[in-house]
Amino acid sequence: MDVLLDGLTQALSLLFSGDRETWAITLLTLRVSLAATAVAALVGVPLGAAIALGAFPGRRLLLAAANTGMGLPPVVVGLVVTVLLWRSGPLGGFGLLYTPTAMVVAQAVIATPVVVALVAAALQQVDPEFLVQMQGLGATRVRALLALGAEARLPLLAAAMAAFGAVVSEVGAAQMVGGNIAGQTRVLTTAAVLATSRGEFGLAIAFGLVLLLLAFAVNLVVTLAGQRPR
Amino acid sequence: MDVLLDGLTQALSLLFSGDRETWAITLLTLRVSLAATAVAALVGVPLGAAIALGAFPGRRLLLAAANTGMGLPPVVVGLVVTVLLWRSGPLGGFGLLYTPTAMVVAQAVIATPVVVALVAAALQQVDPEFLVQMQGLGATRVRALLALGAEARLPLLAAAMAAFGAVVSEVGAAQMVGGNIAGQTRVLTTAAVLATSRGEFGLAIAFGLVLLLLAFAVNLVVTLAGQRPR
Amino acid sequence: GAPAAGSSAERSLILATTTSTQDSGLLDELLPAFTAATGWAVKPVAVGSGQAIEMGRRGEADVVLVHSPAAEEEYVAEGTAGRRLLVMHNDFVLLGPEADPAGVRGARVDEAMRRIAGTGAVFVSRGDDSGTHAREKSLWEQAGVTPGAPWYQETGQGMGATLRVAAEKAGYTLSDRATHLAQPDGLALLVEGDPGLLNVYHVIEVTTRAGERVQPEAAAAFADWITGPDAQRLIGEFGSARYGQPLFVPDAGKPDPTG
Amino acid sequence: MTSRSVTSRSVTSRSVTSRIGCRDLRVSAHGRELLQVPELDVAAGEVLAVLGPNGAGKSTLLRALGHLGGLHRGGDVLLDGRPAGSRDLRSAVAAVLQRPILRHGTVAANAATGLQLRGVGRGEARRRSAPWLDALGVGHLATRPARTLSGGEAQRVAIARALAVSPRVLLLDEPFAGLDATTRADLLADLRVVLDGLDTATVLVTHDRDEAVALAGRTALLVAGRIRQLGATERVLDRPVDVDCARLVGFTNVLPPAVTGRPDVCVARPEHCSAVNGRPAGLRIPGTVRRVVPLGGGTRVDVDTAAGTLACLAPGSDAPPPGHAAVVTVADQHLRRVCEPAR
Amino acid sequence: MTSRSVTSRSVTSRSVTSRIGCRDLRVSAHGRELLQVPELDVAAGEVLAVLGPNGAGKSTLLRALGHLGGLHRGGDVLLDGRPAGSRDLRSAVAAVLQRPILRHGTVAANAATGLQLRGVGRGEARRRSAPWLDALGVGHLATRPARTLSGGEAQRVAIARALAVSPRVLLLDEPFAGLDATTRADLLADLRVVLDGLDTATVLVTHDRDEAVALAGRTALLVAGRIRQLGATERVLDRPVDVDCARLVGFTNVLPPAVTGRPDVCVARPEHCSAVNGRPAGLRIPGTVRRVVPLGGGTRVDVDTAAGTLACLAPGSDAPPPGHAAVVTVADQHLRRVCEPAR
Ligand SMILES: Nc1ncnc2c1ncn2[C@@H]1O[C@H](COP(=O)(O)OP(=O)(O)OP(=O)(O)O)[C@@H](O)[C@H]1O
Ligand SMILES: Nc1ncnc2c1ncn2[C@@H]1O[C@H](COP(=O)(O)OP(=O)(O)OP(=O)(O)O)[C@@H](O)[C@H]1O
Ligand SMILES: [Mg+2]
Ligand SMILES: [Mg+2]
Repeated sequence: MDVLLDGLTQALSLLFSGDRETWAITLLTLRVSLAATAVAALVGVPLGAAIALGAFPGRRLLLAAANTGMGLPPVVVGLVVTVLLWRSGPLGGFGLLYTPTAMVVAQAVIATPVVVALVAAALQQVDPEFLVQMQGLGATRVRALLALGAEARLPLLAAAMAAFGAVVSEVGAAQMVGGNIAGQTRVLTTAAVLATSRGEFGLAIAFGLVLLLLAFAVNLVVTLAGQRPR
Repeated sequence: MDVLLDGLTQALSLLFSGDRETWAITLLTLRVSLAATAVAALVGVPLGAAIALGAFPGRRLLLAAANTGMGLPPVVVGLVVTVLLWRSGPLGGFGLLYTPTAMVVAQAVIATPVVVALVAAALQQVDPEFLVQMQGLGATRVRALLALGAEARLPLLAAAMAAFGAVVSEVGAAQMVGGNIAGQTRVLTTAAVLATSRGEFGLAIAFGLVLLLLAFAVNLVVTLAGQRPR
Repeated sequence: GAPAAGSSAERSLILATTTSTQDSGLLDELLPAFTAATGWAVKPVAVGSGQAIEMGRRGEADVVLVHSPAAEEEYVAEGTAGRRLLVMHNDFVLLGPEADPAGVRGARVDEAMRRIAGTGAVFVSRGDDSGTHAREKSLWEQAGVTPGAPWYQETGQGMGATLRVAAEKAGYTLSDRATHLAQPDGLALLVEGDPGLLNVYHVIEVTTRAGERVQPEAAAAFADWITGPDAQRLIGEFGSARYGQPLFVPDAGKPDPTG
Repeated sequence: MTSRSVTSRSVTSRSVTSRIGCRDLRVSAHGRELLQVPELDVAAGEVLAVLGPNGAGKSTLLRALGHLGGLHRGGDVLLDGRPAGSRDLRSAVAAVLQRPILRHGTVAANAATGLQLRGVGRGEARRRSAPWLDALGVGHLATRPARTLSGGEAQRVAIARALAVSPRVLLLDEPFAGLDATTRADLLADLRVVLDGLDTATVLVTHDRDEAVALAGRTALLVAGRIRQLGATERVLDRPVDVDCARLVGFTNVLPPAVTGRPDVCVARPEHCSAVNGRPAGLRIPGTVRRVVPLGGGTRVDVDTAAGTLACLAPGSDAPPPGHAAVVTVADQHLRRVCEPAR
Repeated sequence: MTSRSVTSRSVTSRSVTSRIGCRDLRVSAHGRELLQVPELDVAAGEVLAVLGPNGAGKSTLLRALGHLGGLHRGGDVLLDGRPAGSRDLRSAVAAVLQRPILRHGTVAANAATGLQLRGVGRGEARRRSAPWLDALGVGHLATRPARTLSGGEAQRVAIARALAVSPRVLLLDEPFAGLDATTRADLLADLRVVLDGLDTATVLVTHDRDEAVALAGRTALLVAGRIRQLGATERVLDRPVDVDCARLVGFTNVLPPAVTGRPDVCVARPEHCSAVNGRPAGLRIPGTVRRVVPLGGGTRVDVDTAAGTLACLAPGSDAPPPGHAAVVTVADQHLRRVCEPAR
């Protein structure tokens, strides 16, 4: 139990003593996770919307795939991305392995099915007449979709937060494609793992708490943004 | 690339040669993940439903907490559970550390916020008049809630699958509280990590594929159950 | 002299090494000095010995720093590797519960192994093909014991995690001294100093025979530097401040104890 | 104790006749009182129509009577004269909400919902609900997914679903809105017969006075959350007690004493007012024509007078042009005297 | 080429007058044809009423005309006489759907939606839409969350929202369903004035013949996806061309030649049929009284005859008892001759 208390103390001191390394790691975590979430959203939102609103063959298969994809083991995603980015791999020429970019790629792969499945679920729940009514008030396709998005704002935000939560907290892929290189690809989860394997449990828990704080802050910003008066 | 092919071949041979160890690991994975999901559902569904349908103070705070909780880093959950289950810890007397039970506990902690947040989102999207109409047809509270659940079947299943996907694919907590002990607490993700650290990349990918197959099978069963004619 | 800062950003090599060098903190000490001295930035990838050697074999790393002599020799024998140079050593220790139910305290290591097997006391193995695991397997072999369930348990994890499992299960385990010193694990040091417990680290150059994107000049730079006087001095000093004793003994240029 | 015994006495005295009712029913939302009904009773076999302007609280009243939804409710709902809990009401009541809320699934499954929720097995429930689908002319849609129905078809399914449970209390919220005229006429007749047979107490919310006349022996006028008038339908529709009630039942021209020179406020229907030919007897109110609206079967002339703008509705199309002087005339027999609206 | 030039010729010849219309419009769902309209035109300033039984395809027609929703559509929608794409229609059309679909947010935000979707800024959109809320009597609800409105209040907001964009084409799907009678009467008059001023082409789907008479110069009768009759409203309502149309406009008693001895099928309204006193002239059809339904303002007597069950509606309450012989009489002036229903 004292380990937990210790962790709390260390978390506070890490944050408020302005430990530069901790801040750098936190910032990198935020950057990588937000970028991965953004990429996942860019790919996943249209796909999820198409699944929810479209009527093309293979719709249900895609949805089942997305649902399964939520169980994509990060370790395996990390490994596959690593193999692809290997010097001997097809994308080796870019020299991306062990860079934040590679982490973004791997985490985006992890987050995309989450986004697809949850966006589809969110949009399917809005009254199907909603889009029709928006069209009937002069909405072009894009504006109607935007209005639909605004209407399903809360579950869409939940989807975004689920995706962000999935990537910010995962460690398997981050470790494998990032390599946990200090100052370059070390993020809060890999730092926590390292601290654990060094036996510095208090520090590991401190990193975990910082991570939770970060997640909460992002959630807060997103939630407040979603509840702006309209 | 040949590693990926190699993985595919090994996955097939693992499965069809009836490798006993692989089957044991797969079964344990399924048991632990299903149990964790079930526990999470037991706790999370009522909580999510209360958040969606209730009108008590602190509702929004709970929802924000659940959303944040989706970003609970498994590593940290694993560490905290470990600390609690240590012999010197408050729950050390049960001797649960490095047992499947401990893994179920840790993974249930990880999955519960996912269930809460997604169940709340799913139920909030059903027409609020739905419950009223069910009551107006003679539904008691329980029957009305069951009808609501049937109505929101698809997003609820998506929530269940997201939770299952989260636990079946995570490795941080499984490794830490389970200890990845061969024959006792080794599951597919930790086996994949071990194979990777041994440099047996093909085997690691093979375990990953088996895991995906497992997730897909569970999804299929759940999806089919959700679409039974009524 | 050191190259311009601009180009140093471009020049980076991948070092595949074992978790013990990272977990002990040695890399944090060495790498900045190496970069300052040669202009090469380093991406250290700390993984299991098996994975590290596999990365060298596939040309995914430029240089490998590991402690698994048998596997290393096999790798070098394949002919794709370059020089294999002795860097340093520390030693393995046999740890166990303070109560020592198998009564191994102070015994020779092969006798200790036999007693553990004989009493059926729990022994926790890393089981991950790491250098430590490889050494443990050869110790069982020397002791003439074939370990098995239920007393023999494999964690498939790194040293730190394995130490914790052993502590929780009140079992015996084999560990490198550095990790044992670094982690307050509550296990007692029971057997040490046996010649069979030497833990030797080699640096191995990867060549373009393993993959066309390998940077042999980087491999040479690292191998030369780490066996050079500056690095050897850093290695010799590392750990004294914190643990009151050095964690590694610099060995460059000495005769290789593993043959 | 005293107030208690009074209540129970009054309850007993009604228990012979009242199937569903309430005492001191209040509903509020966000601190605003939406409804306050001191007393209401509907007997078995009786149909009570509830008329009221939009937002008056009609739907709220129905919900409160059935303990439906999460309203902040005060007071008692009485079933068979005794204060009833939600559980009692669930088994007695069937409701058709203002908007048909159907489940995912087929029409047949939807029609069977009410019975299934009451514990009837699936097959049995479908068997028993099928005739009701036929009665409402949607039997041929039984296998269709309910979500693809047209508005009127969905409304019919919702009605069939409620009737299928043969409820002791039927709460209908504008059930005929959206039905085509022919169906509606037939249904009015059929429902009358069905309800007489079922011995059901029915509360019917409607905006259509003809429906009230056709189905309901008594009518309540609900304005701003309160029942302003309650009595035999024909009397309520012809003798409004205050200005709000008058407006509600079609006496939209309000003539204050200052204008008429009579002691009370008078009201009149537009179809009984004329701006064209001064009738021999009755009231004459001078004014200026504000606008003339040709309305197919007739012409509506709005005249600005000392009593405000008065509407006159007459068959034919002759009307003085806007801006011209005109005299609004009403025969005495068409005038009704009312109180000022209660505030 | 030939058929093309014919089409374009017929298009040009209409382009002067037609604001919205269609050629060869077809809609199908799941392989079933829901609608087939070879030709329809509504001029600027004109109101066309569409009457039809539930499920006839009225809402489908409105959607098809506005290119709304994901229907399988064939044929052309014409705007100003030229085939129009969805983009053209979006800027011209405003629609009030059968069910009010409001967004999350306040009433004011909802009313401004149409303008905002057309690119008007938020403040400006609210300013311009506010008067319409007042016009529909829901101005006082502007700051209320739209989801807490009563059914009629929501309907009014939906109407205000559509009118606020001053559309060139207005598609109204039973807009007055759910409004209280007084509001409805006032709105009919107001809308007439507004539409005249806006120079809008309006298609009004309704079940209420009075609404059609009040607002629409022409009326179309839609049965089973096809326009069976289209013409001046008064004529369409009084001179149905076939049995389905007759039923739709209230001539629900169908008398085949075999019964009447006349060459054509005749139809009559129940209110013109009597089972009580044989009128001097006209048709006399003998039968047996099936049931007597007292309907407030009158009595409905259903009589089983050789022509099936005929309904007679008369004021008062005297009627022969069920089971007795009766003669249904209709005056000649109330009989209409029609064709057999087209199949
Ligand atoms: N949750 C709520 N919060 C605030 N006001 C509410 C809420 N629910 C309903 N109201 C208001 O209560 C009043 C009564 O609503 P109700 O639905 O009972 O009206 P109604 O008489 O059925 O009207 P309509 O004829 O339009 O259906 C309305 O003004 C409505 O806006
Ligand atoms: N997706 C669909 N699949 C199959 N049938 C459909 C679908 N959508 C509508 N229909 C059917 O098409 C017919 C026409 O529907 P529509 O909504 O246009 O009727 P309507 O004339 O507006 O009826 P109402 O008066 O009840 O509103 C109905 O029978 C309806 O059930
Ligand atoms: Mg209502
Ligand atoms: Mg319709």
